[in-house]
Amino acid sequence: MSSSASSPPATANSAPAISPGHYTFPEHHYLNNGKTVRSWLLTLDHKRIALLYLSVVLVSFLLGGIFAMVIRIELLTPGPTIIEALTYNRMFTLHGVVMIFLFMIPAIPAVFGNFFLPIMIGAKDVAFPRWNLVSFYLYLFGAILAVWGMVNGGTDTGWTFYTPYSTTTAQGVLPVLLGVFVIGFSSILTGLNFIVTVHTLRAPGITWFKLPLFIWAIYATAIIQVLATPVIGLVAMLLSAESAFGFGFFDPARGGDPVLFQHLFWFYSHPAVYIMVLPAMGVISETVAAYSRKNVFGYGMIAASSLGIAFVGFFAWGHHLFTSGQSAFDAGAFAVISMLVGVFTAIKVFNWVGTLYKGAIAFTAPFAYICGFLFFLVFGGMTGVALATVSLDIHWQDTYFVIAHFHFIMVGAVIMGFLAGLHYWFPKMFGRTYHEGWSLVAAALIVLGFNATFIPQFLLGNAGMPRRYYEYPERFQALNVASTAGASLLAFGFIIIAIYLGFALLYGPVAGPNPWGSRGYEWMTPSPPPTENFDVTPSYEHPPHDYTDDAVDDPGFAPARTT
Amino acid sequence: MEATSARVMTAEGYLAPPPTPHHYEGNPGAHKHAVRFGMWLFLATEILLFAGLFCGYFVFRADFPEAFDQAARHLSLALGTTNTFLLLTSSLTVALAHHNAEHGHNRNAFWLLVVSIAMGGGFLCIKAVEYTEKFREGALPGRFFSFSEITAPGGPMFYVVYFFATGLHALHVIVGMSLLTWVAVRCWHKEFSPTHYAPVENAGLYWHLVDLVWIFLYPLLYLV
Amino acid sequence: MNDLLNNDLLRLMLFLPEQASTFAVSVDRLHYFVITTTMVASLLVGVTAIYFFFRYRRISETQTTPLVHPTVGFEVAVVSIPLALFLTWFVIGFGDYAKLANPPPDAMDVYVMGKQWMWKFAYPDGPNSVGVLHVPANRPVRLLLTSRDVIHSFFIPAFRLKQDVLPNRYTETWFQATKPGRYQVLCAEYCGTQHSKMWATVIVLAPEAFDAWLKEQQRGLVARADILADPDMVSIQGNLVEQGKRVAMDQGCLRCHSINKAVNDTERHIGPTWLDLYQRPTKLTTGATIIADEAYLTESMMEPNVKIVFGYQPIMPSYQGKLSGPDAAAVVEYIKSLRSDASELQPVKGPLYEQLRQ
Amino acid sequence: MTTPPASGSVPAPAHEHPPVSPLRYFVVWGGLLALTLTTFGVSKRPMSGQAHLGAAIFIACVKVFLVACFFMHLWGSEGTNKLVFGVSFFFVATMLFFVLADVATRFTLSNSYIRPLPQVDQSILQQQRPLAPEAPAK
Repeated sequence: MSSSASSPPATANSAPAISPGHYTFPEHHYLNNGKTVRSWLLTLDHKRIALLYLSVVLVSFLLGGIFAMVIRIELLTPGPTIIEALTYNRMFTLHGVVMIFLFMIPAIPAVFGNFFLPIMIGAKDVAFPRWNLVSFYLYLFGAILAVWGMVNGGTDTGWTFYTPYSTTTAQGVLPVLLGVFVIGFSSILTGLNFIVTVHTLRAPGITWFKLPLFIWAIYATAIIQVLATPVIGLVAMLLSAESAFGFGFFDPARGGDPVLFQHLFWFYSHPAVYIMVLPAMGVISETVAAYSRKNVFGYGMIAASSLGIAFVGFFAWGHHLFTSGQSAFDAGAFAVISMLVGVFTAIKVFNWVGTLYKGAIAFTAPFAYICGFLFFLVFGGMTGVALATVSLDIHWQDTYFVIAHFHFIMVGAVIMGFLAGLHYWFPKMFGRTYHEGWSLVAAALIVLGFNATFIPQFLLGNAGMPRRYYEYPERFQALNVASTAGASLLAFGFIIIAIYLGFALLYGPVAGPNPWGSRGYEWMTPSPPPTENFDVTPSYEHPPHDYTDDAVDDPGFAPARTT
Repeated sequence: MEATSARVMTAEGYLAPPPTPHHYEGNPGAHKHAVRFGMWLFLATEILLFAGLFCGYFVFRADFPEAFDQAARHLSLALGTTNTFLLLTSSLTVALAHHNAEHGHNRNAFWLLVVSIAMGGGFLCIKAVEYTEKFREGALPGRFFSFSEITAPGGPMFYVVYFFATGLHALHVIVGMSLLTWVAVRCWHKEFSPTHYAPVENAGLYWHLVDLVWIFLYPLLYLV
Repeated sequence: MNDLLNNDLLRLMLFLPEQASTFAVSVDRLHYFVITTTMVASLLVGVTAIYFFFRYRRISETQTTPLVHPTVGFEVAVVSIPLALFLTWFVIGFGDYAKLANPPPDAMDVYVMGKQWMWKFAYPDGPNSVGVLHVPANRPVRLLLTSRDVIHSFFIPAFRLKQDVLPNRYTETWFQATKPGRYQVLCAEYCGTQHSKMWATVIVLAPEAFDAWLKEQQRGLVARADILADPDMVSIQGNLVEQGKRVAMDQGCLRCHSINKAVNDTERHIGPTWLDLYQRPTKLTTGATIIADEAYLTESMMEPNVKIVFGYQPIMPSYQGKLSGPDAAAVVEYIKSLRSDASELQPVKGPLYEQLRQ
Repeated sequence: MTTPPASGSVPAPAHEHPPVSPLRYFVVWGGLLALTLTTFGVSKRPMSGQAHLGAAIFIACVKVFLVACFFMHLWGSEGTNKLVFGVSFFFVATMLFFVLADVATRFTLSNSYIRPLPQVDQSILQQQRPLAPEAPAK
């Protein structure tokens, strides 16, 4: 009865067969509850705000991807290829800022967090719906201001804005900093909203230990968003004051201390990388349990390690400053604490693999992304811990090894998590399902392309190619060409996803309330859900993802689709 | 908050409290807790915002001890201490206003809030006096520094920290005062009652936080 | 196990450059240990996942699965094994780093100055050079690094060495080269448009060859202004001209006397320019013309109002008592070295920002 | 690792403060003024710079505790508010600790930028390494 996993046609035991026309589209739901543009732009419904975020986030991802492709094409030859030095420096700044501030940080928390947090805890909306809309418009305004600032001002400092270069360079840095400041506010408001919602709006019956793991991850992310973002707000203000009025906070000629800038900058930016990866871990906890029809192995440990990463993540920022003139004592202290964060990630990975044990695993596209996620998180995570080992970091700092490490986490873990979440929740958000075969092809392309792009960059880092290099010595060319080839494969994979998901949005077969037969709390409402999320508030006897005998026929869940 | 006029005046001389928002009905206590908890989270962000400035203060104090001593002596102690007194007293009056609003005495709360706003204004005036005095002396940060009396290296660094910290704090005082005015107007319309006093409480919390920051700024800049 | 760690197979597989310093050898040894454990761990996770996937694949859509909770033993193992592994990495790594952070006392000092898009090197009592650093093999060399404008990073892949270079501040690192040869230096911290062209070369010579090279370099130094001398270079106390320059800056002579060609004749400084002043016939206010020799220069420093150059005001303060004998001599030496034809110095432009002490 | 916040399920509705007499606010206000005068007095007494700094910070912390607990009603409010207030101060303390530890334990010469660039303080170099004899006395 074995069937090869990768063959797309649906057979008995591979992907659950989603037969078209089995369900009818619900007549009133949040999508058609008000058709005017005004009802969309001034909506207070957390689900619509999530879709607004999704559209702007995807546009930012497209922009960031284009900048990445330009960089990769430029690095095909050691000398100048298509653009000259200044444009290249602007490209990697644009790629950095757009990808990090406009896509990675808001992507999973603001889109899936906004959409599913209230549904998963049985609430009608987030705690402060108006602040939720304010948060979106702050994000939109900040994004436009930042991109316009970089394109018009020609910022070429990289997304880290290290002083004294960023304050003494001729290129304009002021609008980008104001843009980042405004986006910081949007991030704070989202985080604040989520924490208060989880504390005060849980439906009766959902205690702290019956919260789905995605909520734990979003809660931990919200804590970081609220407590870390103000520091980047202050740094943006200080940098603006310094570049506009020559205040001399970070300018060594006037007595300032550039290493102080790096301390304050990384005090935000290191927790920020946990803002990016924790929600992806939340998505993976949900999808692993759903696609292997099994309760999550070690629920308490995964929830606690989410909070652990959020808490310890605040003390590990110094491993970005090992070679920047930081004292040896601080280097040692930060290295030890960075090891702790590595342990929390290891706990999560082992518990996810434990979830597969004795499960009923269906191989679908989201599951392919989970496999990719698991491998890349282990490999990316451990190279991260290797980077935190002080003596190795001396060689690797500011080389392509660091770039490969954080792309393994950001593309390998976070974007795979985002895609897994997008495919897993696509039926719930839009009421339709996508084409199974094409999604597997795209998943294969993305996993393959990703490996071909970033494994060579690890080797480039070892060979000693520094980052942000427009021209490089001859000996690095072969690896760079391999990496560019991989990048185009990756880009092609994303294009295929855009095509078949776009197609499924309008013409996809109608998905019932529970196409995957999952026991996550968000599958208790019809899809797409009504504006009030629940026609009748469900009772929550069973913990989330409980697939034991009595739990399977829980009335709250619609039966799984069968052929 | 629906327009106050839409709500009917109750017997006890204040307006009926607004209905609990739709996604909180059946649990007004949770909504009250949510609003207060949300405000405390926002206060946490303000605390961390000023943390970076205190970090800068201590780093530059470690690098330029003599310059900081000389510059601290040039600040006028009298103005600083009166400012501290003003903010502490305004914290008291805001706390009393919140107490009165909680018991529905809207007019008492209104006058107490007016006194607090006046003290905030006084604080800003004193700050303005100090700033003009420094502009005249040339004790300014960065490249505008031309203050002869500070000879130790790093003189301008003290004024970088001084102007940025007190400037950002003054901005927060202005925001705090406008919040208090907005709440005072609603007090005038007798809006608050024992079951609905959250706006006064939140404006009070914000004002107390601004006072907290000054409690740290005053000794570090003026005394030490 | 030891020969596996030291042979070249792993090094070539990982594209690591050759190990040309003592630090490089120990770093690579830890590197192989870390990379092998990472590979093993990710393989283990991958294989178990794939095995579980085939072993527990889904039979029917409504299949139920047992409720499985981890045993305490599993939880303890999952925390302790990674923690033990990472802490061993930390102990080995920080041990090597501690050795890197404390240079041996007998190390030879070299000053490294990073400047927008070039590296300059200076030996405390020897030549300075741009882009090429000569170091002896098998002897510790300590680098004292600083920067003229923005943050750069001094990175030698072959030595596995990197240290950021901060303006107006010194950072310190050291290495002991093992194999003579030429090794590339790259800038690793973004510093502007030519950041990717800011390269230099480290030439490691055998110890005797290096000593001979250094002796030859120092022989010709005092005789001529070293063509690559950079006046704002780090202090070279062996060079009298340099000391004169420093004294002149400190005493504020340069505020009134200019040392480079007046941009146009109309723009006159408060005092006469020092460029080409030595041995130049100068007309005095009394109408007499004298040759500006050492005697005149020293005398006009001590009693400035005795002989005033025609067309200038008698406002120069006397330096009697303020300037010691050797300092005055050093200033004269410095004035003598200011010949527009002789020195190919780049025009002395101050750092991009004003100095700290206004 | 932090355990989940203490508040547990949603608190009872219409959470009312215990009846607080205005007198308490005046007492706290008096305390604050007294502490301001003490910190003013302490700063006048001749002590080492560090002691002055320590005393000022300690007194400021006491004042912050008073304002937070009584004026901001942190004393009787839910556990989550106390947790938020405590955690934010803890993070401020860690940031200060690590940054100041870095500045304090840096490479000795690295804080030399308070001296202008050209003059490297030879005495520091000499401590660590005897210079070649012919270098002229500075």
